[in-house]
Amino acid sequence: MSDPQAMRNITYAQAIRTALREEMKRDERVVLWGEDIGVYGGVYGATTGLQREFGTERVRDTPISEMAIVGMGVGAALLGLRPVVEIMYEDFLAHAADGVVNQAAKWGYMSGGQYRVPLVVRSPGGGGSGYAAQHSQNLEAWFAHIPGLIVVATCMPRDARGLLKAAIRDDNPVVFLEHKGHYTYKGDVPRDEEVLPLGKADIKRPGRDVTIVAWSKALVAALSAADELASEGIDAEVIDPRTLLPLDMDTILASVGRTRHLVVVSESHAYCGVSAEISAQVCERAFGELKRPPKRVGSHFVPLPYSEPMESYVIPDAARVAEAVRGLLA
Amino acid sequence: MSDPQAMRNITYAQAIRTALREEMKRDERVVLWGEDIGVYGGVYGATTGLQREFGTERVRDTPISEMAIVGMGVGAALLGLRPVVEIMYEDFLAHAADGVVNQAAKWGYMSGGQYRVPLVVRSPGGGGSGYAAQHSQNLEAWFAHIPGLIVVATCMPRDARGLLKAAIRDDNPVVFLEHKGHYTYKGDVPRDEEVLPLGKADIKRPGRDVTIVAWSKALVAALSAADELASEGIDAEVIDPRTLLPLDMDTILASVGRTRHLVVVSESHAYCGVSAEISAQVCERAFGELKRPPKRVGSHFVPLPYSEPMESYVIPDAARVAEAVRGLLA
Amino acid sequence: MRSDRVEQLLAFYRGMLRIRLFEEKILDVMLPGRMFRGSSHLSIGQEAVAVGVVSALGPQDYLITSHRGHGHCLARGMDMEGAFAEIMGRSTGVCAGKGGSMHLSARDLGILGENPVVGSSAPMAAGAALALRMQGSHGVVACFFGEGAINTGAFHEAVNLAALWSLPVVFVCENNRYAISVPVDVASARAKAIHERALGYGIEGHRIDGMNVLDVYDISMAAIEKARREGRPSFLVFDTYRFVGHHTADSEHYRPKDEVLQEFRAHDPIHFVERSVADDCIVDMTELVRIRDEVRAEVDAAFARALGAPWPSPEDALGGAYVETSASFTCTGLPG
Amino acid sequence: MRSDRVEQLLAFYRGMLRIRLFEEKILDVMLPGRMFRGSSHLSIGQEAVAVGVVSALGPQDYLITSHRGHGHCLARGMDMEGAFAEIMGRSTGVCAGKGGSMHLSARDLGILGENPVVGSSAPMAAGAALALRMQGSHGVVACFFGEGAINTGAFHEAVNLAALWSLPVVFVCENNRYAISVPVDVASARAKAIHERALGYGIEGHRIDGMNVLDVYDISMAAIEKARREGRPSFLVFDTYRFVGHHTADSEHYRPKDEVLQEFRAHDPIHFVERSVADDCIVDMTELVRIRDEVRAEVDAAFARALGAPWPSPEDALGGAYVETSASFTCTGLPG
Ligand SMILES: Cc1ncc(C[n+]2csc(CCOP(=O)(O)OP(=O)(O)O)c2C)c(N)n1
Ligand SMILES: Cc1ncc(C[n+]2csc(CCOP(=O)(O)OP(=O)(O)O)c2C)c(N)n1
Ligand SMILES: [Mg+2]
Ligand SMILES: [Mg+2]
Repeated sequence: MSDPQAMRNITYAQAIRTALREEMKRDERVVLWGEDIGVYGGVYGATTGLQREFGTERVRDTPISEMAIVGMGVGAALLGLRPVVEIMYEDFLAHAADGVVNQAAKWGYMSGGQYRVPLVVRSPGGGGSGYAAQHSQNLEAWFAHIPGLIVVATCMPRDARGLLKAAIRDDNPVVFLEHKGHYTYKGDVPRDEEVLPLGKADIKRPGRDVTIVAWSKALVAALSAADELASEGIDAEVIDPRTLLPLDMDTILASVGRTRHLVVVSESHAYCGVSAEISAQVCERAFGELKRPPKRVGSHFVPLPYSEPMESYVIPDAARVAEAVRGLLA
Repeated sequence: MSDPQAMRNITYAQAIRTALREEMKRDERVVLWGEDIGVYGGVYGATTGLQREFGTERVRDTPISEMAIVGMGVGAALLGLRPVVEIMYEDFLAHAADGVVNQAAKWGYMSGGQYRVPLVVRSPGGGGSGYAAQHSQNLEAWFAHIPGLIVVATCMPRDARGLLKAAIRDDNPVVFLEHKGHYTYKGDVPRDEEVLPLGKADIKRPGRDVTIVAWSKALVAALSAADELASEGIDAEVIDPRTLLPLDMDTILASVGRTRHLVVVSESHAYCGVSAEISAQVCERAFGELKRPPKRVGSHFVPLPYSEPMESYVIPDAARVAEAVRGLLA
Repeated sequence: MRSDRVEQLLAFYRGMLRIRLFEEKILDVMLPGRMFRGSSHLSIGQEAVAVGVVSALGPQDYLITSHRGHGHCLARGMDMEGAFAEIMGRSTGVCAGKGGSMHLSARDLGILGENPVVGSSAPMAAGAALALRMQGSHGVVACFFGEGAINTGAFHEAVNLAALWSLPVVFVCENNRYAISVPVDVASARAKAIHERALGYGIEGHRIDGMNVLDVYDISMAAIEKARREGRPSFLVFDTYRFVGHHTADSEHYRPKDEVLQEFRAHDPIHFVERSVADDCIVDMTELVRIRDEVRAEVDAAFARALGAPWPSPEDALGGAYVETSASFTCTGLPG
Repeated sequence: MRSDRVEQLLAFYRGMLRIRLFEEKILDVMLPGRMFRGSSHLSIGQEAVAVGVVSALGPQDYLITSHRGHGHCLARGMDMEGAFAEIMGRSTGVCAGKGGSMHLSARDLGILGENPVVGSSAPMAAGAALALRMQGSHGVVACFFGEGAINTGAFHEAVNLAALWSLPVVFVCENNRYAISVPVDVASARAKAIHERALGYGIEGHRIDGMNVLDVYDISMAAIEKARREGRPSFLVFDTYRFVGHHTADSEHYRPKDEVLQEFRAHDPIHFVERSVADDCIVDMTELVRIRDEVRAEVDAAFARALGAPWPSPEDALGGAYVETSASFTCTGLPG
């Protein structure tokens, strides 16, 4: 599996498509619906060709009806399908939140375990493309706050493919958050089937001096920052939790135990974000091990502005991450 | 103002009603709409009599249309009304989240400051009444994560009246979260007008040994716990942040600076909740002052079950708060 | 020999009485005795819709309902003891005490559950119907809701999709004239003809007397068969009335007591059967009395057993938020 | 002397050309020059609806529109330079660079703004209309959206409320046959008569040729006056077509190029005016040429000025999330 011969270098969009395709071939109960996912292949190309391959019954273009897209997904999941539905922008999960949070997350529990809801809700979030405030949010913290859900937020092709496959096979409802600025990002993905475990973090870069936890596109900023810092003699460990609910605190705590310094980086706002949870848990559970208080780096606390100079100022970049690390270690 | 002669002992519902009534008399742009708020007076009686007093134009029963209740509130606020809309259960903000988060929170910013959205969205959350998983959530963390909003969560009659008045006068959109288990709770409220500042915490009980931050109905548990602890010689300071966005960290940090111990208590889940933010910020900003890592107490991480033994087990009570404090100070 | 129709009417009568007496137990015994929590939404007065529609469903069919769903569940065969126990919060309840009055469900009976979030059952019904169709079943989904639900966005999105994709759903609207306190014409444009909202989607909309169980049954049969055979959804609006409060804590000051009394005298669906049986002298009245006695005994026995059932232990709350059997799910970091 | 109608037609012609040339600048110059970010949704082909409807609005009226709203804004008098500058992200933009192409707004012109969240403008329009009425204005709100929006729950909830509360709103649906790639009949039940969805709410629904600016204007006048005088909302569905992609990054492989060409040849709303003017010989064609030249000069000048405008500074991002003037708002704990 780790034989480099057996790798394909593909984009994040292709990785997602590969996962969908493989799972649809494997299990005919897997069906897709969402806006423009058919002929169009999804506005970011994540479903290109799937309608041609699997037909209009299994790959369905829907009306602009976010509530029904998710609500129908819940209903269909109760009766044996395994729907993977797409909400075109994460912001519009605000229209579909009832289905995700009140229905999918709770139906199994409320029924005393009679039902399960094997539903995956895919949705791209994130800024950096000039789509402004209503098409750029990162709302992972909303869903991570809700028991009954699994929340994945990942931006690397291999992780996306392996975790989406796991999400589809899982009997719990999964909110699978993608990043719209990453669909053309390339990475190596095994040719062979690979199903990655939900709830397991991945150490993207081992290091000794500081633990940087970062997910979704902020991971890329964290990795560049780590490179930059390396040239200054700072050896950063970069951890991608990948799943935000459940969260693999074991891996994070073990790392902090080694580096004794923590920086949490997210594109989402730090305030009341998943990064607050990580910072708090590390402090609460590894208080004595930290040499310095943790730092969080996130988008500034404003709606995302359109214009480039403002937008790139709001979203954290490698420089801001590196700066935070330097400040922490100084 | 602090003259006890000038106080009335009224319920939380009456306090809210008083604020609405006073502001409606003061400013004819203040209008109310929501489900069953007219003749019925709201399912928890918070608007009893207001339709009779102010008429059906200003106090409107709506259809079951949560999206439109909030969306119309935004539109009306843009053109000069100051709507106070009610969403009958906080859970159903999941249906209205687009209006709150994508529209109200962002319209002013996106328009470059041309518009403002003086809208108040009132909604009762919380469990403890046997309404089960879909009628009991505490979603303050969702809204506290969104720049552009002000988030109030308070359960004391005096605070509710003073802060609701401030919310109505404020030109920013305010999510005003009430607790359905508290409408009959009584407290002293000044006879005179009192507008309390948004963004200011209140020390409900001064103490030296530990800082307990708690809001909404969990505050009551925290206060009883403090009484219980007092008999054991533990002197707890109990702080009610009241506003969760913006959050008055100055008051919390000053308190922790004195007590050097922190317990954060909420009925909402601790995981990715506002309590994570408070714990994280205290650690990040007052690391050296803490003698022990903070503790958080929240509802167990499951949908809220119906049956009494299970429900009361899930929601934190005074005993669990006291236990956490004892554990911290042990 | 009695005709099938008479047998059917007697079966309907029994079905309606089972609901009526079940819910009267809630109102008359459990409410004063504080034997349940939160609030319970009774369908007293609306039993003909429950029995008429549900009787028209076949074994392969499903139903999903609202907060006011006891009747639909009982008509579909839900175990009465399990239902009582659930409402009492006992571990033997149909949802092990986790759901309560607003969340009854029974997978093995094709009861998807009660969904008290108004409107949200409609897309779920459509999705369930799609699942049935795609899996080769000829099942139909009946979706029950009140007239208040037709103003939710979720309802509209679901009806459009059901019509567009030819899904086997029957949307059953019980127009009991109030949504909590709000009369239908205060909430709905064109309140006198809400069934015509169907027209915009090109599906059939019908308005039917919901107090006449035979009419309810007949139109439901037709709609269910249409859904089953042609994949055409329908929108059935049954005129009905609830003789009790919105829930067990309702002061009911939004409607005159006279109105309730008058409706009860004139339109009680159970009296309707008794009257038509008596008028036509088709069965001996003692038979009705016998049925009533049997049902009462059934209800009393189920109630007594439920009342003796054990409570869940507090920690039972912690199980069931996640299905943990799935291979890939490692649960190490689940928050406490 | 020329009739008022001719003057009007020429004014419409100028109005449509202003939109067309403004957007062609985006397509032909700004797109290849990478002068804007994200994507820009052009209404090329739909100008007759913008000009026809907006011309029927009075000064006290308001409009709210969708992601495809440049035309409505320009027709209402938005400063062209400010619009260009906004799309370029300059500090002189109408929203100071914070909104971009999808969020143009102009309070002083009665432009509530573009709302690119499909469907969400409908309740806002209803609320704005209620505010106008309650404050004694006789203003009307025009709410523009595409045919894709009619399947959103928000639209349905808003139409019911506007009908129920007699709000002065005109719901203007531009049926350009596609929602991104999805044809109207793939998304909407009863796609051939979507205007009939109005019937369920007891309001008027009309289907009109949206390529004929005079027809658009006439029906809009009637609907706006009906809203103003009687508080009756209407639902106007204009048949139109977009001659360009959904946005500036659209591959358009979901529709045949032929279809676009044929629609363009047969139905371009700007050709329509030119043809009718020419056919009836009512004005000298050189006058049309002169108008075109004037508009081109206006667009070029506005564009050039916008292009020379300053960028916002990065920190400008931090202002404006909150109104900080309100007395009671103390901002000490705002998160960083
Ligand atoms: C989305 C949503 N909004 C509000 C409520 C609160 N609520 C519960 S029942 C009800 C009235 C429902 O009326 P109707 O649909 O006519 O059903 P009925 O109660 O008359 O059976 C309301 C508003 C809810 N449960 N869900
Ligand atoms: C609620 C919501 N869902 C999805 C989208 C993504 N989206 C943007 S435009 C569009 C199509 C809109 O089609 P239509 O309403 O016909 O307007 P048109 O683009 O044709 O003018 C979609 C799906 C959105 N902006 N908002
Ligand atoms: Mg009703
Ligand atoms: Mg369109």
